[in-house]
Amino acid sequence: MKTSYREAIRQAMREALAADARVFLMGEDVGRYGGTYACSKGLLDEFGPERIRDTPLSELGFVGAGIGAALGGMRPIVEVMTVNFSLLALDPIVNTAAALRHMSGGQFPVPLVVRMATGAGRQLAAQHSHSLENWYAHVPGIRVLAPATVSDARGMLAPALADPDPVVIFEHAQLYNQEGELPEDWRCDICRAAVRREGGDISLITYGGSLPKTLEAAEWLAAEGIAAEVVDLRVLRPLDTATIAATVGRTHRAVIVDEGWRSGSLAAEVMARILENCFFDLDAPVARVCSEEVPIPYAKHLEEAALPQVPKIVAAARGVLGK
Amino acid sequence: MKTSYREAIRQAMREALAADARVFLMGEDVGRYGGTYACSKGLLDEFGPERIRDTPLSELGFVGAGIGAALGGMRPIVEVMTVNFSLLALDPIVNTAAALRHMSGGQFPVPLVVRMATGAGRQLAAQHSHSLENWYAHVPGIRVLAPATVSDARGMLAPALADPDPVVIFEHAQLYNQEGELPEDWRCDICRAAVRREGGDISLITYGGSLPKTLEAAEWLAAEGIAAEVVDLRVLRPLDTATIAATVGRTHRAVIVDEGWRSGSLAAEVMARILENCFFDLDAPVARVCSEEVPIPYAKHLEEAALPQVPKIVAAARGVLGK
Amino acid sequence: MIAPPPSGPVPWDKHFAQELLFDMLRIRRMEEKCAELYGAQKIRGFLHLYIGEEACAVGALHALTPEDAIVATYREHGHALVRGVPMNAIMAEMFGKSAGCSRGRGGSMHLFDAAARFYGGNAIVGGGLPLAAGLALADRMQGRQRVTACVFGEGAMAEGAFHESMNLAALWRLPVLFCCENNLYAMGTALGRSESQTDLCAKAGSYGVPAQKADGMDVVAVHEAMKAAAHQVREGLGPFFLELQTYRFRAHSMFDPELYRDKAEVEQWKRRGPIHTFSARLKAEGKLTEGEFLALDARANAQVQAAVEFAEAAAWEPVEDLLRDVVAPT
Amino acid sequence: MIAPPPSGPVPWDKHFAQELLFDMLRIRRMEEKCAELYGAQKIRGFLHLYIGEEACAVGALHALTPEDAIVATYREHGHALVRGVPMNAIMAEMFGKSAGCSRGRGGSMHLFDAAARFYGGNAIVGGGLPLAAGLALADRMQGRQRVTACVFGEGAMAEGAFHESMNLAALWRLPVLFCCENNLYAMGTALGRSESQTDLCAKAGSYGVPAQKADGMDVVAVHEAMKAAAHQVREGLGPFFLELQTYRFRAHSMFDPELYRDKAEVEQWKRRGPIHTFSARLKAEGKLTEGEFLALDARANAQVQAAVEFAEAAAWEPVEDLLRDVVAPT
Ligand SMILES: Cc1ncc(C[n+]2csc(CCOP(=O)(O)OP(=O)(O)O)c2C)c(N)n1
Ligand SMILES: Cc1ncc(C[n+]2csc(CCOP(=O)(O)OP(=O)(O)O)c2C)c(N)n1
Ligand SMILES: [Mg+2]
Ligand SMILES: [Mg+2]
Repeated sequence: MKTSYREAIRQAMREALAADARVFLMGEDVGRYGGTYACSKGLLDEFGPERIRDTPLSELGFVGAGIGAALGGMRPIVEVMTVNFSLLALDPIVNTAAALRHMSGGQFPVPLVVRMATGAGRQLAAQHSHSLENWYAHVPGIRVLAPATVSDARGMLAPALADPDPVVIFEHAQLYNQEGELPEDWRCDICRAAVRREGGDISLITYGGSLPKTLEAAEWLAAEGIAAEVVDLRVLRPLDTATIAATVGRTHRAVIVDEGWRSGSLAAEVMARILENCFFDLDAPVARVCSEEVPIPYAKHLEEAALPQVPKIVAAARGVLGK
Repeated sequence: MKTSYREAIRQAMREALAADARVFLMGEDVGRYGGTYACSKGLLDEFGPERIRDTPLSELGFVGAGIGAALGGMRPIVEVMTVNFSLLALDPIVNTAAALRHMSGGQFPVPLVVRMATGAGRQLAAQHSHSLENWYAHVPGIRVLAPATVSDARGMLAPALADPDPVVIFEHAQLYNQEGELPEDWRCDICRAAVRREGGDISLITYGGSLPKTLEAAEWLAAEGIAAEVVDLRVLRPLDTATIAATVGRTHRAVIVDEGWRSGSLAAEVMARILENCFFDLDAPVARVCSEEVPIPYAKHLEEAALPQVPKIVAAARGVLGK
Repeated sequence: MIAPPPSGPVPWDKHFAQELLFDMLRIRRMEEKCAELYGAQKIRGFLHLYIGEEACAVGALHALTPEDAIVATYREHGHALVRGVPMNAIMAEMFGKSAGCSRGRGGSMHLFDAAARFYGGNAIVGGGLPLAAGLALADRMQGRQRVTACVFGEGAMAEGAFHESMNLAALWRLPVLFCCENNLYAMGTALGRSESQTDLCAKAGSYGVPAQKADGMDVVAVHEAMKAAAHQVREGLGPFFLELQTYRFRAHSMFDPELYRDKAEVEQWKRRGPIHTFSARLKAEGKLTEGEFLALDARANAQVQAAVEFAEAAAWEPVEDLLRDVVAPT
Repeated sequence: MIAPPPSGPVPWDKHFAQELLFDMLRIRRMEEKCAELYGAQKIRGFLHLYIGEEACAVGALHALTPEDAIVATYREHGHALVRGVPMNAIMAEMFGKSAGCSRGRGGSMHLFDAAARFYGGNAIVGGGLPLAAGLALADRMQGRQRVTACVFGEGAMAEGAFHESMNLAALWRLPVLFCCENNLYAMGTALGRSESQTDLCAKAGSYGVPAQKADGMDVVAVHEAMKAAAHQVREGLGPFFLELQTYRFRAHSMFDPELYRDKAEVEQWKRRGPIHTFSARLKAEGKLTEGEFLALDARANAQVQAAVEFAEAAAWEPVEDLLRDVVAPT
């Protein structure tokens, strides 16, 4: 069945709300407005204002309240409009949600799900276009997910809610309108990366909003006779090193594609793991295609130049292949 | 002259305050209390409460006010007690200070200096022991410094204040009591890493609170006949890739030592740069010694086990050397 | 419960009154054109129209001097314009051209102008508040008798940034004029669903900050209130909180389906529209003829037309300059 | 300006009164020992003593039921103890042993106890406030008539977290009892240098939250105020703000040189000390003899001694278990 990424997320939420009375959705404009990205449209009518809970503009407060509600036996889904605004809520996420189980000697796990949009590409400029996935992936005590397909958008929420620990889900803003085939079995293993395309010449490793671009780059490369394997990391923390090592073990060459700013990116972590685990497998330096180190500009041509794009991925792959 | 790291910081602030009427210090308990780490002790008496400005507990507010004051022609030094509390101020730092020059088309540079303590090792547990240097080093538009020596503690503030863009200075809490020789010329080039010890067998690359441990590890290795070169990154953004490449070019082997949590660490970025720039120079995989992926525990033996330590650095170096 | 349209005498001379009317018209016409250009995909990203709220920016900013500073939000076209940022530069910015007032880096949400002391253009709700406190602190420390006016929506008042900034400004008696444009909604969230205390002036009072409300649909009321407030702030009496009660006639942004409010409510507020009510009052007092109105409107439209042409013709920033202005050139 | 020592009749029977006195003594003796053990390097990290403020925790927490929840700060030894966390487990925690109430992971600042519904132990100033709102929300949504008591210092009130949490709790009428221990200083910062409005109850009022102050040196006043407040919260009337006016006799932490206040001020407040004033009142009413007092004190000391022995003898967590409890075991 063809579905949009947005619709898949909505279905996942509807299912979770219907299945478990402890689940509720909370965030800015998730109710009457229908969600900034319209993910929760219709849910207010279906589940009422207690369970589809509009909050004031208080990111720190309502994320912190989500933690408390989780401790109190609920299973909150907290929507932060975008990762940009989550900067206001990092204290409760890092200092409480991520640390509490350990700090309390195992007594207080925090079964919280935080969803947020991420990424650029819509000309929203420097304060609305961050990709801070690696910040979150740096923090022990949380799981970080990045659905890149309609299937994962549909399948990740249930296991995230079942996880007794905090889970942060990054939805790329460019994906919401994406349509795709929703398979019969959309269940998702939130421990494993996924190989989205097989190929023996080079590994293209990516996640989230960069997956479609990377798949397109693989098409271009195929036209040149280069068989690229495309790996969707999907779980950004804990990283699935085994899948990374396996693909590089097969292809001996890799390009990492990551919309985060280059320095200190998740791509760097993937490269470090490759260096640690696959050094003797490598036939060439690993390359990365990341965002340029600039607060994302508004103008379309500048924004495009700042972000990973298909031609850059193709060029990087060619470079790694010495072509 | 022998000086402590704390005293060096105080001298640097005193000099800056005396030299430029636009400079002032603002933060929690910098005045009457004398600074949590006593860095500003005595300054209130010398410069008065307007320029040594105690703030309420409002990290977001006073960091944001620092940005505004910088825009208004002042040269604020804003002290955030520790990086842990800076989570509350990341929005103004990332969304305003770092982005404003670009976002305004070059009209509004923000000449702000933010100082904060960082790091573990004092049994302060999970909410007071972070090393989030790589978060900051990920953000375009700011410079990130980490003085690891008395000389750099003395010398970094002046060029940081002269920088027309925001500078974040990380002072490792374990270093404040460190005594060292303050050279006649303590001026510091805040663009370059520093080679702290020369050696041809392996490069140990580190920064901040891990420098003393790394230097000690180099001593241990020397006793085993291994000549380690120790590089103090010192400038965490922009990273001095040339110095990293040069040392690895000489030694062909490297260990990165970084108190940040392993995944997504600054160490990963250094490894990525080595992989990009020195792949054909490398004789062995690069290793890293980072913090274990755990909210830092209180108990001394657990905390020690969580952090980089001399024996781990030595073991990693041996591993890279195949010994 | 919506008040009757603003009425009563206008205590200004014809010249000044028409100047303010003209500014309201300039904003209105510019934004109507922006909406059109958005449809034509000339303007992209988020576009937050100010239509209906023009009396706030016009009344308020005309009460300030060129030395004062303004900190605004993502709904700041009007403020930029009244503050003297050239319409050409604003339009070019929305087109993403390098002649834009932020060199095409900012777009609609990030208009800036150093010469006008116009500090943006903040798209983080509440983000401008601490900034304004800091600008005012700089003035105080440097002995300058200036006002920093900080404009924000009522939705921002739930943010911690509001609390911390009000307290800092009051504690240090900083010359900040907090100017809340209360348009009753924060996106789709009505005031009563975001604040336990909906009397916003009472909230300001809890910091010991003097507060006053004014009819934000009435440019006269806004201007008089702002003049008095600015005077007090400039005299060193500390911060002031001004609530301008207003309403946005359009959706929150171009993506908003407006599920959260009745069309009837919007229509009722439109009867209080700042441009036609003010024009009517001026006409009633003989300070404006229909001919003059049409001429002003034509001039506003001509400016808009010229700005669009300017923006269309302006050059794109070379892609090679992408990394320009991230940090100072070395 | 410091009020005279608490006095007047104690409206409780001898048994209950002595129980509360005993709890104050247990806190006092335990903390005196902690200070000693800190000198001996048995306890490390930050240690924030509650000495002088015992009436707050004791009076307040005795007004709650076992189903209620408590969220506290880094200055929480007293609250943990009164709430029923065994002294042995507290002491072992401060020693960093695995028998500690947080398995040695937390130390002095992070005492936790799920059985006691004691949610810590927060070392981020203001960090507990939104948590408390969330716990209360969970109770409300699950139809449980419980109170969540959130303890914090007056310094926390400047944080955005306070503002956002008060508003949320009031807006949603959550059963949170905000319990501010106003000891006049946040580290070295006196209230008047951190708040433009030093009447803390007035601040609470601006959220529409009913508020009351009580003498935090008087266990009777604290208990009666807290009982009334908890009743109201439990009945579903929404949040309540209680200000307990108190004073810490010791430094902020073991690193504090106390440059910011006069010894004389401290001495004056000591005259209002909660233990000796309450004892004196009980004696005056014949509800306590000197012998009984000494016996209670001896029992408290014996508990402390036993706790220290327990902690000394307890095992260290194996280093191999370092990564335990970061996430659920897989
Ligand atoms: C911190 C933050 N949270 C959320 C948003 C998304 N957002 C943009 S405007 C807006 C509503 C703000 O309402 P208000 O302050 O009343 O201003 P108005 O738009 O009505 O002028 C929201 C929620 C944001 N930009 N920043
Ligand atoms: C967010 C944050 N900022 C700063 C600190 C450092 N700090 C710890 S306690 C304290 C004072 C808090 O004062 P108050 O809230 O009055 O509580 P008290 O210590 O007086 O009980 C400060 C500044 C912190 N722990 N967290
Ligand atoms: Mg509004
Ligand atoms: Mg206090």
